[in-house]
Amino acid sequence: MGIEQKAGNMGAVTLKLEQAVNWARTNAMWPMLFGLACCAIEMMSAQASDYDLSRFGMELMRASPRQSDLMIVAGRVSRKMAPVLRRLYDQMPDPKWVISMGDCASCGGVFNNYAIVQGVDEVVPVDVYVAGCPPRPEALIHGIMTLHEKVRGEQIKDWA
Amino acid sequence: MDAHLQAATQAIQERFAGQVSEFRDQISLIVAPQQIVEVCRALKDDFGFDMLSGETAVDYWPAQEPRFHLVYLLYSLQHNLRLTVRVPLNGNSPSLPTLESVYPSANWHEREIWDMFGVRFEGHSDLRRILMPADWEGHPLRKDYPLGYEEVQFSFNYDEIDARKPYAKE
Amino acid sequence: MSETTEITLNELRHLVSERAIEGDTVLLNMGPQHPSTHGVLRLLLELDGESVINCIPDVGFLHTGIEKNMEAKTYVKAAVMTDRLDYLNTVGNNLVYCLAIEKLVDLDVPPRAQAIRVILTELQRIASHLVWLGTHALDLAAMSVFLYCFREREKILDIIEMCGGQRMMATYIRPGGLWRDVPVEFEDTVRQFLKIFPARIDEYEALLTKNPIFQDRTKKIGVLSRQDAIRWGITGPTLRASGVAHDLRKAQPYCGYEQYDFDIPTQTAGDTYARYQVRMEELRQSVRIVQQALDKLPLGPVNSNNRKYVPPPRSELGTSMEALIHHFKLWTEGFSAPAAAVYVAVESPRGELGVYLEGNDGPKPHRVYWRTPSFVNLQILPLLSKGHLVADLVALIGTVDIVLGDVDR
Amino acid sequence: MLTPYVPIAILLILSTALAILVVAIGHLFGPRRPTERKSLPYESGMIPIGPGTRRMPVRFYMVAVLFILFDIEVVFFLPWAIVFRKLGLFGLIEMFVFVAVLLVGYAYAWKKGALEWE
Repeated sequence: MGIEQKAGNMGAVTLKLEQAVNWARTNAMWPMLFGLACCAIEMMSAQASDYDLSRFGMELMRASPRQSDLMIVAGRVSRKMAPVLRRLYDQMPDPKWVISMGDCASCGGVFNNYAIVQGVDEVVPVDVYVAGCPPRPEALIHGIMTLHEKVRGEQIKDWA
Repeated sequence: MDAHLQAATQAIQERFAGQVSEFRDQISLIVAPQQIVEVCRALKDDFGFDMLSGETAVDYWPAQEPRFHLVYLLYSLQHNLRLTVRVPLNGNSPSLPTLESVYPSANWHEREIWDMFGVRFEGHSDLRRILMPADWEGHPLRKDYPLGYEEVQFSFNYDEIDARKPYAKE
Repeated sequence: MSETTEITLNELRHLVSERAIEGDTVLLNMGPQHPSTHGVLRLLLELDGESVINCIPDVGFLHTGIEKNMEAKTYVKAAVMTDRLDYLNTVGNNLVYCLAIEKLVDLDVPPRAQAIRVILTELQRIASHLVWLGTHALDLAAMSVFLYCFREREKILDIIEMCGGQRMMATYIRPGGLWRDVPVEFEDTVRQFLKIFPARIDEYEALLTKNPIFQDRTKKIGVLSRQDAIRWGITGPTLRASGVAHDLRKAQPYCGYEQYDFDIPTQTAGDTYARYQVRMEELRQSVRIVQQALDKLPLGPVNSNNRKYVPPPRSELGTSMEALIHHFKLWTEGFSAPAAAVYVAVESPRGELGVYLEGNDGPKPHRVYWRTPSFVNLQILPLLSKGHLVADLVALIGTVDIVLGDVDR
Repeated sequence: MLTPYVPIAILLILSTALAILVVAIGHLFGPRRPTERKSLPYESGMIPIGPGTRRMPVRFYMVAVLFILFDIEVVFFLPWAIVFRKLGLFGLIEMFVFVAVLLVGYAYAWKKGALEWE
């Protein structure tokens, strides 16, 4: 019987450490500047003035993986790009998440041939798949909202 | 057919015994592989075809006789004329002299044709793969190269494909 | 997942100068994931301190095998692939592919469809130049221009979405005409856009043209002489900025471009600033073309009624038997094209975009070769970057205006 | 007699303590999973070619020295600006002489081309 059940939700007083850490992580999740193909243009539209990703704490698209928490794979991943993608994912500091934006990243999309990795989940573990070719900026923001819900649900035992 | 183009094709026919064919008012010259550098140099210097728009190959796979056709798309800026020069090549790994000395932009075109079709270019300054990874086997755009089609996961065959799919561990 | 072997030093011996082998100069990867390479372009740079000795572009990180995929699809199904090639000029790709099919099978296109094609291609050119201007200025640290450009780009995307149903990949142009007629409110939305856009161009010019920092970063950087441009087969604004007034819309007009009068902006300096001026002037010319095309928009059908190649309208399916047969044949097996080859080229925002289409009497194209301008224009980057600083290289990639989907196909 | 300096000392101690505290928490409680691939130097996604440490051209050193020189010059402005009222005209002329001397050095460096990269 946590204190929260007894005393009811008293905001900051009954705040669990998990909630505090997850709140900090979701409200300042910096994506890595990693545009591959057409979805990158829609990601830029999402970042620009009309759809404005900065409202969700994603003001900066960090260029280097060392300073980013979220990797948005925006575009089709070719066989030549797969090892580079894996290396970039490994070089990201630890609480990291992956959004596979667009059909080509999620399942190869319209390109079912020798050159494209059929789904980025063969290269990196993916948290959220965003459908669309290219997905509208609102669809990408919806994907980010879904990821935030997922991160808010994480517990301390996941981080052990 | 434009007068200037008429003169150009006439001259090439006499000097290099090429044939001329026309389809929908587009002229194409068929020339032997070893003469391609002289033909293009003549076309460039004497007849003003100073721009190599593009260069590609076509694979007629079951037919071995001319298995490949090298297609050079020439364009003349002053006369605003287009001319296609085709070169038939036999066998599975043909080779012909490079065109880099005449048109420098042929460098990457030829690297791409080597990468995609396996047509070797003698005298090319830097014949490496340009589009595929460096250690890739096979030449993808050949007709006998499989498309690399992966079976699509529907509900009925989801499980056995899912077992085979190489998911990335953490 | 194979760990591809990285290119070791001795494999590049013939490309890199001797000083790199002894270790005097640094070999640095301005690699696939870099803020200023506009996509996944990798430049292997040989640097002596800040100045670039040698720049070796390495492309192929976005190779999608589109040409191979198109050989496995029928002519109409392959049109879906064309949007993904140069994803900033999707309507232009559809146009050149459909022009090639129409030339191969000798298909006529009604005047109304041609006029709408011109309007949408010019709007797409404006949108592509806006992305170029936004990212080019962003690379030179002018963040606000990026936000303004994308504000206008959203308006054009709304127009394309209104016609084709999709913001970018609408596949709206089909062989023989268009997918369907434009909606009723198309005209005044485009007029609304044309009314506000010239003032916006002046806004960008006010921000950049006389800006001393922008001028320092672009004047006399990456000078391309007229002979080099022709020798390397460069086309588009990069060629026109070096003094050659060559534009396929004037040289070999297609889609009725000869009815509209517009002029080809050229500069002679051939440096980054000249290319900037040419592209800004092209924005104004495109507005002029769209204005004229909209005023003279003819009425009439949007698809040619040659039933061998163009599916009949749904209304006829209920009544006429032939329409049903044509409909069934076209949507199952597709039409077949003669065993011949055709090369058609149009003026894309980056240069001459051509399709070499070869049929084999079957419903699937035998070979579709895409002559893409970015692939050819990228070859002069080593030439332009000789002796410049690394910071200038950032401006050079912006000014050559490449799109990696175009380069790698 | 040192009493006026006590608040400054407290401020110094508190700020350094807070800084050390924040870094320590990050260092102690942060999850650390160093893998061999994560420690690879980041070079836009590729494996670097050649040794990391190379001979640096001397021009970088030249730019650094010039920066430090003129940065310290600005530091001398700060104490002067505080007692500026009391010094009156004499202080103003004194500072102009100081800046003029350094401007001569700046002009010399510019003339010799130390600021050019080539």
